[in-house]
Amino acid sequence: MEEIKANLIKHIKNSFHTAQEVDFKGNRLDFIVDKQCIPSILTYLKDRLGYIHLSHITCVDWLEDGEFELIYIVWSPEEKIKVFVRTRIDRENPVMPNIDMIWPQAHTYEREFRELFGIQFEGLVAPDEFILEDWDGPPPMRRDFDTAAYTAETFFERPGREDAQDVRETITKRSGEEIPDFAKKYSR
Amino acid sequence: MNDRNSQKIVDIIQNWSRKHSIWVLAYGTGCGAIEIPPTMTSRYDAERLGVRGAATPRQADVLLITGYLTTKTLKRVIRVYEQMQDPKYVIGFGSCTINGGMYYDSYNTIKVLDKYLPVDVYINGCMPRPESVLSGFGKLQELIADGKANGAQKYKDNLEWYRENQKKIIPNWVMPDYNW
Amino acid sequence: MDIIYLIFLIFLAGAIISWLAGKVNHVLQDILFLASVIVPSVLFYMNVSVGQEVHFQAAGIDLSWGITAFGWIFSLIVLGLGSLAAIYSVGFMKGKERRGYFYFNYVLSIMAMLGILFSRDLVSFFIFWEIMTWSSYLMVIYNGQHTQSIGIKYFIFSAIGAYAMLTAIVVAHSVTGNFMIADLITAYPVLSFNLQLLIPILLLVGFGVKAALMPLHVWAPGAYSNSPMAYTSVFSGALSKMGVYGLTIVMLSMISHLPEGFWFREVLAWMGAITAAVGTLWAIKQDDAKKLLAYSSVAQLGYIVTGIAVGTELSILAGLFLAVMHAIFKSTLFMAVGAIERQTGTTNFTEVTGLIRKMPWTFLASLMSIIALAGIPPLGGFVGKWMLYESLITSDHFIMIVMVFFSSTAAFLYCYKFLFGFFLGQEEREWAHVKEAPAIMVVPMVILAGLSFVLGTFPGILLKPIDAGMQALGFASTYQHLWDTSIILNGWGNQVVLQPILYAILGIFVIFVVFLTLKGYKNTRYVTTKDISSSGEVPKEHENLTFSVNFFQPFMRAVEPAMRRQIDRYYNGFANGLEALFDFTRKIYTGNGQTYAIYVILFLIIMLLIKNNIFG
Amino acid sequence: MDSIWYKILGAVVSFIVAFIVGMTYMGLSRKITARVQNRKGPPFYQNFIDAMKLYSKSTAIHHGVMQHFGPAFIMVSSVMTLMIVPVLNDGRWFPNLNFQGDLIFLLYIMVFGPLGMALGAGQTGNPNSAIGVTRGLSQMVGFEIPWVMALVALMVQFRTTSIVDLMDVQAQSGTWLMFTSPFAFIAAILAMLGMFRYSPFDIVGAPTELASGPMSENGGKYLFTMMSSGSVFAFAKLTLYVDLFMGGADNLIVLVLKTFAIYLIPMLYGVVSPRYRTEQAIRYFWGWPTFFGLMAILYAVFF
Repeated sequence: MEEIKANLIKHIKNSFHTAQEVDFKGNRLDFIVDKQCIPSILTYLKDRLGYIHLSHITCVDWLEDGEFELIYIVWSPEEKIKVFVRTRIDRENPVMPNIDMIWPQAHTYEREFRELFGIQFEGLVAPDEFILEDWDGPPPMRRDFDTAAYTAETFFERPGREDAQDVRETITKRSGEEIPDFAKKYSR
Repeated sequence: MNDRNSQKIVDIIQNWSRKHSIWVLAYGTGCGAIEIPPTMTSRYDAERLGVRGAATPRQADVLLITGYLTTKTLKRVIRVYEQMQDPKYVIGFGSCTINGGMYYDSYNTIKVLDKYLPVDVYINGCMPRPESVLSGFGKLQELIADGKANGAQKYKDNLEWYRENQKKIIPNWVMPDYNW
Repeated sequence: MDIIYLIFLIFLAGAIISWLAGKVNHVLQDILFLASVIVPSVLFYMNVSVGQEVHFQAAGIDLSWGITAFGWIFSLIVLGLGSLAAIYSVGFMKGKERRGYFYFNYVLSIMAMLGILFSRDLVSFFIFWEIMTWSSYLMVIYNGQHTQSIGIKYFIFSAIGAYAMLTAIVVAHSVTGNFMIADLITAYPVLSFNLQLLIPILLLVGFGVKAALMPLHVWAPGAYSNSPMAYTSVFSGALSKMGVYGLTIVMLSMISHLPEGFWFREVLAWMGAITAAVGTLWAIKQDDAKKLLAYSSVAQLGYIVTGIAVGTELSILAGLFLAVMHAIFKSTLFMAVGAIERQTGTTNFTEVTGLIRKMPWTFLASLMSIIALAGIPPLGGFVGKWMLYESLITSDHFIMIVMVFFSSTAAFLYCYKFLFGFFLGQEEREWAHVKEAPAIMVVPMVILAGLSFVLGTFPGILLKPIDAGMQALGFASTYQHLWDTSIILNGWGNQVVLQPILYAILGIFVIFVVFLTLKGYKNTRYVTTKDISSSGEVPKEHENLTFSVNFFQPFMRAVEPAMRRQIDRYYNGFANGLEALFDFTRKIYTGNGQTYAIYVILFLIIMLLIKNNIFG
Repeated sequence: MDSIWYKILGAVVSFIVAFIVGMTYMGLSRKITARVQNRKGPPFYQNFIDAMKLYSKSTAIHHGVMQHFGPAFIMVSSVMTLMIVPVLNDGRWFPNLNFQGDLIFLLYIMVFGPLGMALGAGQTGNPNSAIGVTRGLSQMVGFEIPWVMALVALMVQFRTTSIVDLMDVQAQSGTWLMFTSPFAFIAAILAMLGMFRYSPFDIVGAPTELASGPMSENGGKYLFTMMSSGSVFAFAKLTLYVDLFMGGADNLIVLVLKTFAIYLIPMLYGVVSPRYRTEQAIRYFWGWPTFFGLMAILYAVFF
């Protein structure tokens, strides 16, 4: 396992000088790269190193850093290693290279990110609407999207729910019971 | 026998037949749909009460909304409801339809069903067990027999109010005319 | 001058004048065309009586024209249908090219068909037969270049039939010494057995081609579907019946003299039954209405042939009744397809849908004809089908009746496909502009549809002339023995009384329609076909929800093994073989005179050798 | 007794009897199905309640004239079948149209209904309806073959095409036709499985797959008419079977018992069967049932 990982790191490093590896226990190995490298490194992984399976693409909103992090998870059935290719992009102007020519299934993920995070993919050919129908608010999966406020504004609320945001507190308030200490840390 | 009395008798007979013959269009939106098969099959056997599945809204009497409704689904549910023929009833099933349940702060799930559709009976629980589903049907039968299950009439009378609420959720309104 | 000459003269002159008149005025041309079909028809029915004959000589051959009672039945088809289809043609051809060509061939075909019925001698019979073939061939290639191969196919089969018939005529002349049909029939029973077999077979090949009998049917779908629809209604309705006409005469006046229980009838009846089944299966598969109706015509002619070949009184009655009924409903359907083609520009089920509200009269006519075609009471097709089944049962053809019944049940599938494909289903925006066809096209259709309704309850109207015709061919009268004005009976004395049945059907129908209409009458309103229960989804205007591709896929899967063999392929294989043979022949005929000289010398030497061997 | 009013009275009484018996049978079939599945099941009169409810339900929409006429067409078919089939032996019931039609007429009037249903379903424009119709018609071609073979065998054996004559034959000989021509009986019963459209031949109106197929746009009065027509038709068909194979019946009680015995066959077969695809159903009918039909014809010809 370690041999394979070291070999992999060597290969990647040779081709992509800017890539930084982060090793994890087990069969996971991360590379942090620039966003321009993404298509080439994924193609390299797929065509040369046998990482033929795109397991997943995920997006993390680093609101405090003003960045999105996109993580591409690929898998090699021979080497049994999961490679996480990570990149960070600007949150204000999120534009990413499109990779659906490498793995067609990436198309679905990209449409989803475009709709839920507002990330634009260069050259992605797809209809505007994907999951949300008639959506005119900000992308809802961004952390600065205030779900509670949006919900309160858009949907009706049944009376009696306002004080029930924290069930334990409500119960204590109503029946006069104390919350046990061990349970307090789970409370909001 | 004057006209009003005969009308009353006809009403009683009709309500009795409606009570004992409930054809359900189960709109399996959420996890609640999994409670329908046990309710219908051998263990609980809803058919002995006259409750039976219907295939299309044209034949159905009851629209059973089993769980949360996203804004996208709401549009379809409204259309299905409007395609049903009078008399028709709505059963809200599970706490999601009552107050949003665990999806109370989701950005695309409605929380109070009776603002959009006239609900005759709510069945509480997350999820309600088949027993409570049956008791919900029992309650609906009582209401029908008493002539109090008049959700459809309410909807017809307050159509503008319902429409306003619905259009707030569905900005792009392309539904055909209301038909029953 | 005899009125018979006058009729044919009007036809001929009308054909030429209505062709030429197109250069002067189109309206004049239409009127002349109509006159040249309708005036002789009127003259015929007013002045020509059954049995009237004229004799004359041409090129030293005695010729004789006159109508028999049997031919008179078919004159109903030819002239009645011909006139109605002519009225329809005027509407159909409006604004189309080459109207003169169409009119000329149309009138010529009608004349030729009437001539066939009039011919009492084989020479004029053959001449009129050829005129009919030629004029219909010219109609098949009306649509231009791409129909050439279809036209050639039709022509080759017609030519095969014509040569067979010509051979038969020559043989007959060598036997009787003249060309009279009556003489041939009287001479037939005393002929040698080989000749007794040869003459009918040769004639049947000729008639079988026109009647689209099973191995000879391959020309029919292409030819029917490529002629202009106004003509196809005559082509399938009347022209194919000429084959039936000849067939019936051959069957009744020649084959019936063969020894009892001879295989000839059985084979022909089975060929008819197989034609019906195969034609039906192929019709179900078609996506084009013209093709569907063409195969359906093949199938229906199969029933007719079966009925005539079985040869009992009831079966011949059934065959002839079905022949007239087929002329009525099939021509109505072809006219309806023509109307749809004219209004929408296509006849493909996968393209056109939901015309019922746009073309209600066409739909009504189609519905009536389809019900008649399917043989459902109370319309006319039922009477024919009933008599056919009863005749098959009473004459002990048990397996054949199952076969015939199978094809008649399977016919429901294509019947429904026709109605659903064009008229029912989703109303697409693409066809929103379609209007009903002009009255001049609709009226003939509705008249014909009404006719099939009347004949369904009072078949006696039609059975009377058929009975007279059968008496002319040597049968006893079947009146009150097999039929009455509105009663049909079988040989065992079982009956269907049509009049109370019609009243019962109409009564029940009206009661329930009234019930359905009155219940909640005020609150009921019409909604478009987009407003359907489609799982809550709202179909968009441009979304096509029609189900018309692979319409009967499950059925086709079930009958797939039977469909795998296509007789066309055998013919193609045969044609390829012929081509190879001709290639070889061309190598022999080099075109060089010296080689020919060698061939001639070789031939002479061989002949001499053979002669010496035989006589030496 | 020959007056028009007497005829109308006969038609109405027959219709009411057929309606009641047919509806009860359908209710009983639901009850029995439920008992087989270890359920309590609805009461046997459940179908009457359903029919009453459907009748009282409003029908505010229609898709055009053919949808409106469709149920009436089906009614024509089932009521005409009822009119032609003699209900009791020896003219103890209204003759209706017994002597005016025969078996072949019956065969054709019986397919009138499916065609009417098909036209009605076609106009609604619902693709599910059209798919259901194509399946139904295809299946019909399947089961008509053994059915026709069985009837042809009977007609050939006794040299008559009239139902009344066939009943007389049984009355005279004292034996039921199901014993004198057993193969025809088997073929006819196997064809009946398809005719009643219970499982395994119920793909036509599969509720979840096709949204009840041809009926999918019909509710209220249309569904009520179809339902009553179905029960009348069921009664007429069962009576026909009893007339042809079980010697008819002398009074209504015997008739009800005999018809119910016949009715149990497709119903119980349906309860324990899964569902065939259309082409499987067609091949099924063209397999053993057709073989038995062929045997029946051979039997009728040679014995």
